[in-house]
Amino acid sequence: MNDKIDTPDMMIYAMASEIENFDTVLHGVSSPLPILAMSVARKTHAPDMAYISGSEGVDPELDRIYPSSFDARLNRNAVAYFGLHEAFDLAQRGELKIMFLGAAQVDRYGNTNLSVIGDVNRPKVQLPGGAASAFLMPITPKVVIWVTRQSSRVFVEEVDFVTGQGYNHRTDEHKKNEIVIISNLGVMNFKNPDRLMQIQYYHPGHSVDEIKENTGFDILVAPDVSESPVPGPDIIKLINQIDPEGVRRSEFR
Amino acid sequence: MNDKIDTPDMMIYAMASEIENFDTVLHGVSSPLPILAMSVARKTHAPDMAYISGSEGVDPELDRIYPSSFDARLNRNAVAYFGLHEAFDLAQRGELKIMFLGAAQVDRYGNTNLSVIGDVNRPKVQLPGGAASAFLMPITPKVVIWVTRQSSRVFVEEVDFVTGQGYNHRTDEHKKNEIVIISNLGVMNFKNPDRLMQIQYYHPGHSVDEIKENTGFDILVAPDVSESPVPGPDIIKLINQIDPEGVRRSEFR
Amino acid sequence: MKKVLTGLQEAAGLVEDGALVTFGGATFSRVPMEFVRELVRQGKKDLNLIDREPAMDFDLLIGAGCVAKVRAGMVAFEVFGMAPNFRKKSESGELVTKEGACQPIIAGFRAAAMGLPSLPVKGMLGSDLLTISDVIGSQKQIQDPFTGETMIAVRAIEPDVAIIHAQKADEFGNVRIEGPFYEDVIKAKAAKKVVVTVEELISNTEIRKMPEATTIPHFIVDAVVETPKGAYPCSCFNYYDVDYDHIKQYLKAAAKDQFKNYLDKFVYGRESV
Amino acid sequence: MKKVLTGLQEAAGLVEDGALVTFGGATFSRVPMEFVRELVRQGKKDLNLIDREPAMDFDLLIGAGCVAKVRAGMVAFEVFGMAPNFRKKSESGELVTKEGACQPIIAGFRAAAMGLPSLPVKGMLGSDLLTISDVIGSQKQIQDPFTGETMIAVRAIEPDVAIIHAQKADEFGNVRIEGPFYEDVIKAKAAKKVVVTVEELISNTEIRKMPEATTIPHFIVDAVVETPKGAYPCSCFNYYDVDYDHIKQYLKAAAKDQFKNYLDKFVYGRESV
Repeated sequence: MNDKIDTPDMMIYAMASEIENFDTVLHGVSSPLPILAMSVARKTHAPDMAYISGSEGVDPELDRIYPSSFDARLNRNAVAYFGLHEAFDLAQRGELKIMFLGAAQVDRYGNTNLSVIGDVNRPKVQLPGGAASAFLMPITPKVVIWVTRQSSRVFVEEVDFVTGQGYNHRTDEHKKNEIVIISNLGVMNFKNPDRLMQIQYYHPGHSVDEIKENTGFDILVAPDVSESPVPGPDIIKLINQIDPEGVRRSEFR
Repeated sequence: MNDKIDTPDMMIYAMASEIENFDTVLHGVSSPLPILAMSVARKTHAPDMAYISGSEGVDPELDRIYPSSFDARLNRNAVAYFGLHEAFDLAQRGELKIMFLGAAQVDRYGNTNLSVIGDVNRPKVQLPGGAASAFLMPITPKVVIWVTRQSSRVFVEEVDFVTGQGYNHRTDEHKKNEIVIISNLGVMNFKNPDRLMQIQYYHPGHSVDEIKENTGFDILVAPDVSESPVPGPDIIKLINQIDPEGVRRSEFR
Repeated sequence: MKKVLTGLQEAAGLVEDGALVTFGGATFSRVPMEFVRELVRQGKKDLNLIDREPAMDFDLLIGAGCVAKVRAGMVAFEVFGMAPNFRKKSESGELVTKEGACQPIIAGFRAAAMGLPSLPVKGMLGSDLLTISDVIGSQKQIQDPFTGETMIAVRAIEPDVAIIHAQKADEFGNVRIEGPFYEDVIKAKAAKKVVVTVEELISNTEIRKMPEATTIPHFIVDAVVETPKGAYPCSCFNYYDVDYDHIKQYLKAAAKDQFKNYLDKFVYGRESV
Repeated sequence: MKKVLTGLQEAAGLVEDGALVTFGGATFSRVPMEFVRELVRQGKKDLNLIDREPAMDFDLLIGAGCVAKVRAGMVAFEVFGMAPNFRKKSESGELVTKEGACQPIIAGFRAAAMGLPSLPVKGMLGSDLLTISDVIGSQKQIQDPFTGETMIAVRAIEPDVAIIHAQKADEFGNVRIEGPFYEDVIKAKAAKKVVVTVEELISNTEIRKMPEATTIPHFIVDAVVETPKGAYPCSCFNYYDVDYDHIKQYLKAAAKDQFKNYLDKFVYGRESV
């Protein structure tokens, strides 16, 4: 194992690894980790990806990130502007390959909740809302969900409210699309016939058992489960360059 | 009566008179007369109209016209571009007040034909097509149809093909919208309870009888029928300035 | 073209109590904050706010007691966390919150902009958000008439007033937005009335030099108000960046039950805004 | 971004016999005429052409025997009158002509651009054009699910190839259209493949200086071809105006049964084009 890698950086690297070259990728609001992941992918293994910013810039020469993921400075030297409604049209055409989304709760089927804890008409906890989740989750070829604090209160038996649709709430057509969950402990996917959540990677310093303990349901384990690949120093350096002030850590406080 | 006014200029003046101040007006393809009418209206009684060119310029400082009504030079010093699909959206919202359309045949109900003479599947005469007629005729508050050669072959008992919808092919909601027909002989409208074509004006040098003779059905006569108002020399001068080469006469050859 | 230049007070007068209102921009970018503050000063009541991803504009109006209903894809302060007044009043029941998803909200604006009663969208199926939407009648499951595909028809959203903050406009309402547009053009086309606050008034002659830069043409704009720093503390591209410190100050005030002090200082008192 | 710069012959190779094809521009403005001539030179067959208001592009391909079907709102040479080959072959039955109306054609492109199977439009009711459209399955009467209003659903039009002539692009396919866009951006989004011929190649560095000027982003463009005077005898705004004399010459040749001579001279021989 390497020197200790910061959790945000581990997650960013895992998220970047989900992007393939030539993919068209969009990030949304409140998304320092996705922005950094897209930036890393573009500078390393996916130089030809199409990068669509939530702030509407296409393939900007991003030099740093800001607390707002819509900060217009993120569009520096972009090649074009492309509005969110246009990106959503692209998604409806099946041409938006990857989207990154958050979750306050997630269950074994990949359902996410970003709406409410408790009754929707009189919420115990009002969450910020699912933004594009309900629209993009089922129709996007690959959705990457990031969760900064895996626990059995977040990885629950059943979400209080289905904001984004897991496999049990999908039409057959959309069961083919991939969901990947990247947490502070590891990487989970649904690459099994029943489309149930399984552990694919545990981050260095963590383990299958630790992930199981921090999951509120009986999570599966992929036959080829292994330790997560670790970012090299060049990648850590790149992340630090783009985020010198550590905006990426704000979600971990 | 005045000095003899050229027929195109009479028609342009009559068309311009249909525009009120603050109206939002669009012209389409192959439309020298509408362009000149809109230009005259704007320089005289309707200075605040919104002028949307078929070439997409908004309120251009039009200095002259060209054989193509989409010539980009028509957009000189426009305040904005506004695409046809945007103008059509405006029409669907009921905010496009006036449109000018052509017709190869027209009948007593205001139906127009720009499609075919004879059978549609094996046309005796293939006409150019109705362009926006079928879409705009029923939903636009006022449609002005211009016809350069009134005759009983053009003003027919029944059109061979309904391209643009007259009052007998409209829903009640759209029966309220106005159709005005401006020909080389006079001005016809449908301002009577039955929504049937009636003569409102005859151009100087022409008469109610001449119009009747050149109409293939029993055309009504408005109770207040009169000679068409005649453009003053300033207006003729303006038309000549904008169309020094007489593009407006091409439809009359 | 007719002149539509007016003052902030007069323009805010176009917003009636109970009106369905949307604002331009997104989270902290090019939001018409000075107009929002004027709504607070005029003591508007029962506003029905709708937007894709609002932040401080909604929260400020909610905190000031101007809002009865909210429909949005997400209301949050980005990495700074939850929108404090939105959360508090949603949980207390003082505020009716109907969460939408971004696409149906955008599609609803687009339907209105296109003059259509509704517009179909994909996705959405299986989400509990559809159940909420059914309740408010904004979304229905339909089959496409050609393919039979199940789609969600989204009802048109026609705000009573859309307020956009832009960089430049002339006195007739020819508006230039610089940088990202968000849904501002769509909102302007969708709304019954459109108010545009601008950093800078420019002449019509200037506008005519670059028609391609005009984002919203005059005939859909009802009022233009010269409002320098009109987006502050949000950003206005090419003019100023987000004042993240001010936003933290806002959150701190709300967290410490000093929101009234914030209003006194920055809204009623107009200090440094 | 990947490089998509290629030659005219290779790009025209993307158009297969029988393909559904649309061209950018309108009547005599910014139409990709050099690409059209290349299609003739390559002897394409049975093309299925669709556009709102085409003129010489359609007529030339029809006259050269490349076209099986046409769907358009209007095919004409503006004040010069009818499109001669279109008229002749429609009347002789050699050409299947299905007249549409501008709005359903635009709406069909928009539906495809939006990834929707269909899109509703207003108007149309009572027109015999609906009968023709029913036959080809492109339009159906529906009731809006919320208001019950009768609407016409227009089936999406997804061209196999859309060819756009633009002023500028970089080698990756970031395209700048100057002046009116017509439906070019919509068509590019709607089509399966997009070819852009340009007056001038510019560098990616140049493109990045003015992102707001990029009309079509690289990821929806499949081929860029440097084609100076590529719209001639149609106009290309900021580069050259319509050559109305050439258009009259074309019409005269067609009228005098000398169309083959025209093709030999201006298409196969490439004289002065």
